Amino acid sequence: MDSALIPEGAKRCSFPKFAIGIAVVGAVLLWGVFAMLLCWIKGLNQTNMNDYYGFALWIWADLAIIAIGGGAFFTGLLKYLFGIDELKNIINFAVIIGFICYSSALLILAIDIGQPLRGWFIFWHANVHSMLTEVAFCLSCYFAVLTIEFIPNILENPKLDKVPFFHNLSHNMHGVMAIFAATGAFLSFFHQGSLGGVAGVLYGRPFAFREGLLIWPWTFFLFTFSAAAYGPTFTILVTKITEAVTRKKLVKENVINLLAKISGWMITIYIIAKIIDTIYWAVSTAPEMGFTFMDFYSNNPVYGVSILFAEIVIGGIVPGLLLIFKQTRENPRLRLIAMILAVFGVCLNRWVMVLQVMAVPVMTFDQWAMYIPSWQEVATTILPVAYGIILIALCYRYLPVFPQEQELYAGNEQGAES
Amino acid sequence: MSELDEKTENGSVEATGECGTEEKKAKDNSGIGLGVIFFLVAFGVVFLSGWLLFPKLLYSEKEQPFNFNHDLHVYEMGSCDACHYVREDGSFSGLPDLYSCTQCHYEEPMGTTEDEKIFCEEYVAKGKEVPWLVYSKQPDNVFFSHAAHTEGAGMDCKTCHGHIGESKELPVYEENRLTGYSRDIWGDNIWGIKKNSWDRMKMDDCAECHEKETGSKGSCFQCHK
Amino acid sequence: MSKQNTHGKTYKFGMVIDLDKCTGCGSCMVACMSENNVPFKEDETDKKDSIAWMRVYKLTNGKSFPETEICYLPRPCMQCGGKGDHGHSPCVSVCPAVATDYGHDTGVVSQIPVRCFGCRYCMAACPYHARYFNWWDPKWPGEMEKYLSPDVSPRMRGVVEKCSFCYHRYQAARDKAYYEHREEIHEDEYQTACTEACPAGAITFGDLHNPSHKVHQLVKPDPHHSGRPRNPKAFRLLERLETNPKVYYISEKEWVRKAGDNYLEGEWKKMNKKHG
Amino acid sequence: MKVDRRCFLGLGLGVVAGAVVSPPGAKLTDDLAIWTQNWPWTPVPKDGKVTYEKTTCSLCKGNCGISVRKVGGRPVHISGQEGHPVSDGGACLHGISGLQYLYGLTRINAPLKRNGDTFEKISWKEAVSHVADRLNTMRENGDADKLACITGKERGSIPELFKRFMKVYGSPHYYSMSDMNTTWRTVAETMHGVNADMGFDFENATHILSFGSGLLEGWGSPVNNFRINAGRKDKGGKLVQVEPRLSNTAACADRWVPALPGSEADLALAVCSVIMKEELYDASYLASYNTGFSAFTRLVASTYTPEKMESRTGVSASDIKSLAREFAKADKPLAVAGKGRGENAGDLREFAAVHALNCLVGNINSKGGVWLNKALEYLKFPEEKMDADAEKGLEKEPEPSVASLVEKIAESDSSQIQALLLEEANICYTMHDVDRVKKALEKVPFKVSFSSFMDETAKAADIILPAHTFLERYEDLPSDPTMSIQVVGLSVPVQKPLKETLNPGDAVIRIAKAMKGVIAENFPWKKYEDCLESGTGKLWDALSDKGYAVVSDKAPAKSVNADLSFFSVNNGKVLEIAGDRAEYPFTLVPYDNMRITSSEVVSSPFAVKTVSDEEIKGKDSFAQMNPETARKLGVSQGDRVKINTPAGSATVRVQVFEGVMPGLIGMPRGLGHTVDNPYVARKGVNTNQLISASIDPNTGQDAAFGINAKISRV
Repeated sequence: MDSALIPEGAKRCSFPKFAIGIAVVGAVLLWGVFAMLLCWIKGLNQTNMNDYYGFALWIWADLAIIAIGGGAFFTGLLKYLFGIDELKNIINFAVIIGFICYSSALLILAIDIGQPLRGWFIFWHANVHSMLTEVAFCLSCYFAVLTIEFIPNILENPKLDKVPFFHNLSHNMHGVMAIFAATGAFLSFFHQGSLGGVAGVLYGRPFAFREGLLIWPWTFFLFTFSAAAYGPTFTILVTKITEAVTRKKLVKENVINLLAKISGWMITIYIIAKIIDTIYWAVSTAPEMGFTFMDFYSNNPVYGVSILFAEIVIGGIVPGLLLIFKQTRENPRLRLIAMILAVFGVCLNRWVMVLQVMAVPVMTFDQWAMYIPSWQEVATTILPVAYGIILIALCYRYLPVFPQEQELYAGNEQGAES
Repeated sequence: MSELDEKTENGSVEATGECGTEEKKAKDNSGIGLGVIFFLVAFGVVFLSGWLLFPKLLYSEKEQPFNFNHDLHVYEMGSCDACHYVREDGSFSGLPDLYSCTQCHYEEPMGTTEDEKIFCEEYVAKGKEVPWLVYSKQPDNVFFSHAAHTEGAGMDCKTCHGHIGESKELPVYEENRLTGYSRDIWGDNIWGIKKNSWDRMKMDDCAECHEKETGSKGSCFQCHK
Repeated sequence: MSKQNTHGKTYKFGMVIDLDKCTGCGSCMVACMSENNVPFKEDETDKKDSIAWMRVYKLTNGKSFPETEICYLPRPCMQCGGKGDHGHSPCVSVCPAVATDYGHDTGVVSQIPVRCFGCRYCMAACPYHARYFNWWDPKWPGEMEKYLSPDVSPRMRGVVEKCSFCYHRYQAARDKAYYEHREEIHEDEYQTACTEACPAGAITFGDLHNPSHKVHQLVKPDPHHSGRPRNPKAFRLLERLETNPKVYYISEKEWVRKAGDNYLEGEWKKMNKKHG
Repeated sequence: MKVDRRCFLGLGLGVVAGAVVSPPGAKLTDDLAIWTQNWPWTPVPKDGKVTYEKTTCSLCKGNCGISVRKVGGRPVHISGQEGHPVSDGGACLHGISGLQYLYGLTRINAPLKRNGDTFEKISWKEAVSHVADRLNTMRENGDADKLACITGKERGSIPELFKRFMKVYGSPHYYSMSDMNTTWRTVAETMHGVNADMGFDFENATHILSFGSGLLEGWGSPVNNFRINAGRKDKGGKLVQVEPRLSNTAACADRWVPALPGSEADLALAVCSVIMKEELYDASYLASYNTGFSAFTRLVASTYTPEKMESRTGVSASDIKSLAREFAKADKPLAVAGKGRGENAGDLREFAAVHALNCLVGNINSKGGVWLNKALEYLKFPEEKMDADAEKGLEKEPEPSVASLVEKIAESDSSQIQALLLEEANICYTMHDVDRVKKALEKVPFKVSFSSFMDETAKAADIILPAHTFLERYEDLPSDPTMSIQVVGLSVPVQKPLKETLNPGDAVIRIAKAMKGVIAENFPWKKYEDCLESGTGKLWDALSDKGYAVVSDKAPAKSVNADLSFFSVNNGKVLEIAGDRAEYPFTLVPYDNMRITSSEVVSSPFAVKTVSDEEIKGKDSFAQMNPETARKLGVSQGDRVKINTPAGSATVRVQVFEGVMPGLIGMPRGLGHTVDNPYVARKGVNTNQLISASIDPNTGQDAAFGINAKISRV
């Protein structure tokens, strides 16, 4: 019944089937929306945050999705600026994922602040010294860029494409996309970095504080680099999931492997930098403030050295190496594992840089503070996931997201999902 | 599928582009003109309504309980600070309360004006404070020290309050429907353009003067609580 | 942080708390709540969401019976001068909307609730937990709204608040000085509510720049080291983070002074030798 | 002409362009900013002229001078009053939160009459005549002596008026709540043969030996003691605290000596024995003024040697000796008893033993010592006119204490007491074994409460005649007897009554005037103020002008005899606390915390807010125990345990605290109120429901300091 909207030649499941799928996810979405409204109407007392945990699950979610959304800018950078043309076959999807991640990040921020109606003061009364201001500006600008990058893809919807105006518009935009990609890359560099800066500049919090270059603490560069390194792994992971769900090959292996290879090297380089940073912090920065390395990893039920091990080794070194070596990289199963570990690794890093910072006692007579999110926090954090799934489903169904789909599909006839 | 490929192959795209413009050219002659007209009309309507209609919508006119003749009172009492004075502890008395007024006005009017009659009957007799609408009322978080300006800097009331002291009639009180504050804070000019120092009472106006006189805007706590 | 009102007299207000005199009676906390319109809830036993601009911590020396010792440590906002004492306090530098700033004329760190939109970054930045968030809309049951003071603007839900060194009392003192055409305010004209309330007289407040003020005489701040105390019995909380607080503590008990900051194994002894 | 896309494009662009160059954008953004900053539900306190009014705080017996800041006539803040002889600028957290009492949630708005389980509002006229009629009938039936009256305070014109009323009515049953001063007065009688208040000149003492006195927990006149303690630190005076638990006083002391609870008397006597043996006593003083010295010497030498007392007190012989030497050799030594805040009567033997130390070092009536101040007698009322009924009723014997009165009521089947007047005495909360007290009260058919707040006792009353709060009323307030100087403070209204309340003084005058016979004649005053002014006589000028009057600030004449025969006569019968050790292996000792009131006054929301989360958590209160005790019981921090005592049982959480003696359980007093105020009540356990009265055989007073208890996990 919606066949007119489906790209020509693309096989899609029946509309009812699609609708049911959407409805199921939609239910979850609504649950999230309900929680969101609670937080807006009744206030943040709906959460389990407190004066020790001013930053909690939401800020982590923000940092995490922006990190894994980094695939968009990095892939764009590679394609348009370094002219790695194979990536055109995945760039659309990377952009969509980026769009989802960034729109979600903004939404979560809007829920997280105590006076949402004053949120725009961050622009109106901006304090240029604050990392958060930098984040807000770059975030919203980059979101605009992503939207622009997304539009042409939308316009390629057969129905819209019929309209010559849109047809031309999208085509012309394709032409100038390189400029946007460049801008996007530039903005991303700063907001990814400033997100790192958010924790790094807290010189009252020895666990988070890092020295650095000029006004930028090392975490600034680490965050940017990690986003570039880990972002694509998430893009690939989602692609793989989509392929699994639709039971179709959507992107050629060579493209995936290429991106995976680049990621692999990036991750490895990043993790080396991260290790150096950690060692320097542990032997110089923290002791100067009177803290031993173990002070941050003992006397509490959750945060032990295992966390650090998990982040650096399991979430960094392992996926890095798996993706560097051809044979492991090109083994689908191992590659998948690498992707999952990588995403886990970067998310854990963000968690530590937000939650553990809050947990560590600084005054000698203070205690470790532990925190468990309330269901409202969890629901509002799942909300973007549901929203993302729905948007991907819609895009996949109605937009020519994967240029190689037809070609790959030509061979094997199969029933397509959602 | 063919279509999909076309997209990315420049040649064919050019082609489509061409023919697209071809078709359009036909309509253009009429289209352009009409477009321009629509543009002008829309622009005109929005622009004018912004200037003329908007203020009417934004502000509601409120009546003062009764008219107050500043000119007369200044003449009788000698100066502003006869009624609006800085107390010995440095705080500002603000509007005189009923008690201060009754130092002169008893239940029997002194003069013959209708307004004084209202005052004596409705307020003095009933011992009710007059619910004046204050033109210079600022939000609660604003701390303003009259002592600092009149005593410390020796400024004249006029600098901020203008010529209210010479008025025989109270100006109409225009209340901002959104904020609930008087129009005098933003100033009569809807763009907020001011000719005199007393035309506006926004933070920027304070800052401007402080910048000029003290070399800095000052810290938040200087004017906020 | 920008250059600010430095015309006329500038001060550096600070507080000295004698922990040996403090009995932990809590008068300072209540005086502060009453002075600054701090609200209260039915259940205030979760100290992680209980607003107390002035909070009294209980320290123990960790020894077992009967060698146990306890000490109470009142903790207002430290009004940090930040690294190098230039006003880049941990919280001020991070606030994205300039809802908190450093008063270079007084050394007091402001907090303007109506400018704050509740991102809580400042709270994450403060190692002293001196900043509190209004998780609930404050409500004053019965007729209690009638005792609210006009000197301090009541806060709304969703904003951060903290100790202001009773800045409104400074304003009042200044107004009086203006009225009497004085340039300077006297030591006793500006005292915080907690200082005034302490029945043990454990809290002293004044201008750290002014050698004639008690606070200066008590701690002898070292101008070359951002006001580090030269009195060996005096210390500041977390001195080593270079937050440069304006609140000093005094105690004869070594274990108490040691509890003021973090030290690596054996570091304390070394440092103390230095202090002589 | 065809309207096509371009037209819409034009339209759109036109709108945008028009909007950009017209004011609303900028203006609305600014207004929006203001709008989002001023929510209508955020209160905006009214500004006005600032004024300060002096008065005296009567929330506790300390009676500090306070200053109330008002804005436009509206009280907004309370602080200490500079130069006041009692508190000199200081104030405690309860006084400072006074406005939360003025606007208290449980305030009673008007006179109330019980109607089944609820109260109905009545007019003052009705209320007064109702009470008067009832009392008239009783009196006509010859039951004058079946009226009892309990006042919270003991001194001042308001209690005096009640006392006077009872006398002319013809009932011996006038009582005020006893506290450590009741016991101190008995000590003064027994050991010095004088009727005096015992004041302690801590200010000038150089060595204070305190047997569990919570000098920093609210003992005596709290703020006065805080100030003195701070001064002591400056002057280098010593404080030695004997207490089984590391209280705030012990923490601030120079030496903390944990002694077994209840062994204070023995420890004091052991210290005496050392002083005797080593002849460290003030020979010159004892030579001229003493009785029973030699007998006392023999007794302590034989029975109370440090070695013998080691196990009894838990203090080593060497420590006892050093205690004695430090004390006796000090320039101005001073020993003091009265556990915690001293809100309960003490064990006479303990007090006497401790005071024996003062006698031995001869600091009686000397600088830095104990002052036997002549009981304040500044109030002068006209001689009572008595009639036959009154004389007859007064022939009956009163009970020695409220505790024994309650005991008597509880025991008797046919009610001995038919009507009870309760003036600001919340006995259904403050007395030991409250459940028993409540039951006893049920037996009294007619109860009148004069409380300002709907407290536990008012709830049980039949008529409530609500009183002004301390900020709304006149009252003369004599300083606490434990102070060396004697001051009378004046409480003046800083706020005109918010509710339909009366000064209790006025209430009793009105009732009296509505009574038959001589009673009315005995209350000639039109209103309480007149009575106060005439009654205080020559003090009035000072009171009305300064707000206080210093009655005496000099030590009385030194020449007073010290009689030590008390111990040798009957060896001071020993006080036992309830509970057989075999069944109840632990000792529960409630402790006082300055931040929580435990008198008839319920803590304010502010005060409760300051209480540590190791004392109240949610609705639970905590029981402090040593880690060793916890290990024995197999419990750890935060666990819930059940405490059983002969009096009752309660569930609390465990607070593991190194500073408490093994085997001892500490619980904070003042919690577990059941009044209708969610901010302060139904939090934790009222220790009085776990403690049963232990009547001191020497005085008939309830001197229970604790009780034996058993603990089981939940």
